[in-house]
Amino acid sequence: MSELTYTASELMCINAARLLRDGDVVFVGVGLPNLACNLARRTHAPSLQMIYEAGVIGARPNRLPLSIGDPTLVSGASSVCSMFDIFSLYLQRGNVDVGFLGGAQIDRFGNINATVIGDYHKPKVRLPGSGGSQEIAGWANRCYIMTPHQKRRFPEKCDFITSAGFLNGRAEREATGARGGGPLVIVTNLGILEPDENGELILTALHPGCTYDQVKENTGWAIRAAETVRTTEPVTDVELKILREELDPDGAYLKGS
Amino acid sequence: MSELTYTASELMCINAARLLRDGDVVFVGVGLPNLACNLARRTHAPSLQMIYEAGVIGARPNRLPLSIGDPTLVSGASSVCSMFDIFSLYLQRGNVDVGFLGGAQIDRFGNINATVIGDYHKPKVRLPGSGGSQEIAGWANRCYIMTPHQKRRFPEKCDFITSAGFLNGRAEREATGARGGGPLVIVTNLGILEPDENGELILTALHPGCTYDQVKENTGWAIRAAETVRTTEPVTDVELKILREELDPDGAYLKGS
Amino acid sequence: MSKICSLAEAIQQFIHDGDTVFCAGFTHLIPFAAGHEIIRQGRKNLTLARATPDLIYDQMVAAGCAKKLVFSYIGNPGVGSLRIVREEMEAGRLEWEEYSHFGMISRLQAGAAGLPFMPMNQNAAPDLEKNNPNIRRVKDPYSGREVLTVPALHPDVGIIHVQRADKNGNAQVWGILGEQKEAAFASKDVIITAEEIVDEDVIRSDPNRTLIPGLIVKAVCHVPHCAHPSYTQGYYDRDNVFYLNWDKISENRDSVNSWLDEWVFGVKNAAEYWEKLGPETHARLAVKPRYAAPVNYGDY
Amino acid sequence: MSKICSLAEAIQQFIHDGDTVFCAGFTHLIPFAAGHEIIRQGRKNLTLARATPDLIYDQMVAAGCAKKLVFSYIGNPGVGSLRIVREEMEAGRLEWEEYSHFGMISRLQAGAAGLPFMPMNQNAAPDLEKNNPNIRRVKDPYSGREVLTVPALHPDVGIIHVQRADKNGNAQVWGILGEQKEAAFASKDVIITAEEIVDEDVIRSDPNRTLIPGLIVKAVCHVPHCAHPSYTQGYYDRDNVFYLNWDKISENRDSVNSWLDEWVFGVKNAAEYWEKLGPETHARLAVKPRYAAPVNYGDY
Repeated sequence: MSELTYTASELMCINAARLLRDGDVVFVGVGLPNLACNLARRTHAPSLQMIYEAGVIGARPNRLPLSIGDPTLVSGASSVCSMFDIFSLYLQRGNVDVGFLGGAQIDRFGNINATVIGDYHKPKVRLPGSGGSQEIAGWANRCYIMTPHQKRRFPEKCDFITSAGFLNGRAEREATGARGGGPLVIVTNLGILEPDENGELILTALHPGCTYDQVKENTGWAIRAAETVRTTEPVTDVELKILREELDPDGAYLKGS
Repeated sequence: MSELTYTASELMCINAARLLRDGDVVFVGVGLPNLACNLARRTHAPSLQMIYEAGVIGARPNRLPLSIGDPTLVSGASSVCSMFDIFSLYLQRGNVDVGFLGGAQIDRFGNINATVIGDYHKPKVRLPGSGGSQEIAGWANRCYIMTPHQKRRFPEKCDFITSAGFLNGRAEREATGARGGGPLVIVTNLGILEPDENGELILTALHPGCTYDQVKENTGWAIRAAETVRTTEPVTDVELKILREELDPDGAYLKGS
Repeated sequence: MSKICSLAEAIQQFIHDGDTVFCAGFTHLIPFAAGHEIIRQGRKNLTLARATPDLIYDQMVAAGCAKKLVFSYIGNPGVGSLRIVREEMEAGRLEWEEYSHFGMISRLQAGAAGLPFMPMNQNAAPDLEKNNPNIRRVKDPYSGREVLTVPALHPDVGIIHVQRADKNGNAQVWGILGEQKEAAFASKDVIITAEEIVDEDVIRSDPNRTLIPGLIVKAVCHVPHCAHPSYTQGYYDRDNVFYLNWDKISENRDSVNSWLDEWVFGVKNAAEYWEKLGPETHARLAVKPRYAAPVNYGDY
Repeated sequence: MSKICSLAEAIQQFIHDGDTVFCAGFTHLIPFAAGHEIIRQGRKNLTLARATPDLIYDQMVAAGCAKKLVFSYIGNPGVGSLRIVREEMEAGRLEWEEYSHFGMISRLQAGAAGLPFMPMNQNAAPDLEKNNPNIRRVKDPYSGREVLTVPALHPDVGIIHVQRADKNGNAQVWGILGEQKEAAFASKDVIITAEEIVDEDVIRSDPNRTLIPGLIVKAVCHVPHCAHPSYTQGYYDRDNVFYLNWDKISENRDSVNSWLDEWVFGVKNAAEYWEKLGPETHARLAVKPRYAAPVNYGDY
């Protein structure tokens, strides 16, 4: 088993899939989150319910969707509603258990920047912006993040907080009254970060063969480790096989890095 | 022509129909307003667009609907939407030209009571309440009222204002910011009342054979008459024929009084 | 996982004395059979919420199930007064909370959307606002002018009748939509009653037709003719004759009680009730088919 | 009264320099042909509003039609960056106003409902609110806690592509609904582009499928394949290859200008554009039918 080779994307995707619970209602994006959800459905979480920000509930895609509004998500879905309804009746109402988030920067308190590098009004690099993520981060019961572990992606403070983690600490988030629980787990190619009681991200698990030193080198602040740092379960050939043969046979999302 | 006999309901219905303009979007209730609209469509206003508070647009009923939610309004309609949408996207948005109103009391300033006779919390007679009329009165561009001319129906002041006319005068209504124009014409079995520049209802027309004295006797305040009081055009046999033979052949709404 | 159970089981499990119940449907799809089952099971002190209480709440009030009414129009639609409700209100035996139709629906919309309130433009009518402390105002932060607000309504249980549903509770509705969707999303627990339980594939062939998703549904009950004397578009007609008759039945309590004895307590369930209506009524309410034009989703 | 006219006539009549335009459709039904016609007619200083500007606004910005963008996500969906828009923003040559998806859609909902604003629950994210003075707060009059607000959006023109419409503008849509309905009701003028113009009877056979009523529509244009490289559910597939290609085309302005010359200025209308794509592309985007289960409205 330990001799299996896999890409960083495969590793993150498999570890994210394991976080999902059977019966969870997941607000899904395309790409890795979509693959992680479908992997979970085919393994331990057959009753996972996937909803898409385009307003699709219970999709049964016959092909890998390129965009979040692919027609294959609609044909055979159990319901389609407007964007206003998906954000209000589902997400704002509290009907979403899990949201997936991503961005160019994730900081010490799990805040996410997907908007701008540099000054907002005179952008050095203009990023795509919130899309649905500001409300997913605010209102989903639990949020998961998958991201490669690189120093520039983990600064101490984001240039711009597009989507809330714990702001400057858990109490500050709670004071806003936002209903969601915030980021629960960040899966990287080195291991797993989780917020401590104050909302600061700390290392709680390493993937097999990865080290705390690697994590420290690739994080923009002096990241602490939990008292006990677990080692994640090794990737299995069953998981890899489902990903590679069933879910992304062309390697659209899993190839490379 | 002057020898035609007709009921009070027929007289009011025909005079109300004449008020409608071709192309008007009308928020329709069942009963007389429904008949007035259909009469207008079959005579001078073929492009009249009827919408129902149940969420039906462009109904083509094959039979006379008993209730405002009759299935005959749906089969063959051009659109059906939710109640939330009909009240917000149509009425509140300003897409409704004409609303019909009615109630147990209509006062000097065209305010309507459909809620209670006596004290609100200890009702002497409990009436049905607003339904859709509070917002129709507030937001339709023009409102029309059909009601038999009786003293108890035209008190100086309503016991309860369910739906706004001009409150205590036109300026008071305008100060609320409600978008609609308020009651434009009240059709009774004696004649036609219209608001003056201050929003007070005055007599502007009498039906053939009716007198100002009759109006005064049957109105709960000292009702004034316009400088020139018109006589309404006599009911025609064409109008009566459409009403009696096509629209209400069983006389469900037009018989009696 | 199938959520199918009998209507009696669903009422037993999800409706408790003192609950706020919303039996949805504007004229169309009113779940009378559920109301009758609540009466049979003897629930008390319910708060009954509906825009138009209609005969279903008149009957439940007559049977002593209700403590309070939340409503916007108390009439027998197309007929006249709702005699029992009116009598109980006039006698001071029934509490009430009153809105306009739009106020009522806006309360559901706020509840469904997880918002604390919904704004509504001013309609110039002063007296309901004066008499209902739940109707308030906020200042529009753009113009500085005031708008009205109503608070979110969250019924304990919403009962929604539909044309067809699958075993997971994915429910499709056509014809008048009323406040079915908003009531379902606003409620803590949702009971679906359906004319037909269909295979998931039927639902999935037309996902835009799904008004209520299974993920918010607790129980799915197969109850043909659930809505009589209201109606189900495409399945049977509204029983206008009964609406007219109730106006007479409800003139005195003896005839109401006899009616309840015969038509609610005297039958076991909706199937027996429908059977008892007899072939003449069945024939009178039958409707010939008229199909929607085909729609192609494409096999992507 | 028929509202049918050519797309060129509709753009000519209803879209003016300086207007705020909303080309609706979330991934699905994006009216590319209308965007191309606006480019051909040389409109200037437009404010372009859409949740996801997508390639349609990237192309319109590249062609010099836009002064300002109102948006919530500037990406090439499923591919990556929206290069032209991003470059213009970074260079300070394009004004912008930014929301989250829900903020953007709530602005349309407020506009559609005739409300001055919509409330949204707090989402804890501080920086967009800090940088956009249109995002404000009001106090919930029930709990005393603050909620966010966004102001109504009222585009001068909303362009809505649909599967089928009648000559009066009654329009039916299935598949992803995005913000089509809200955009239509929010806009002052509505232009409908349709894959098919059908007889009124087709629309009237399925009134619940009508998303946009004719009474708010100014012009109805028959524009098959209007949405390419976006798609129309049941009619043709999304041209993912083009979305990937645009990422390369938009790497420099010369290739963008060549593309505009060939595919926008070089063709007369949507029909010529589609013809020019050629039989291989037509075949690649073709889709086999998959029909919705029948629905019976009843012949009442």
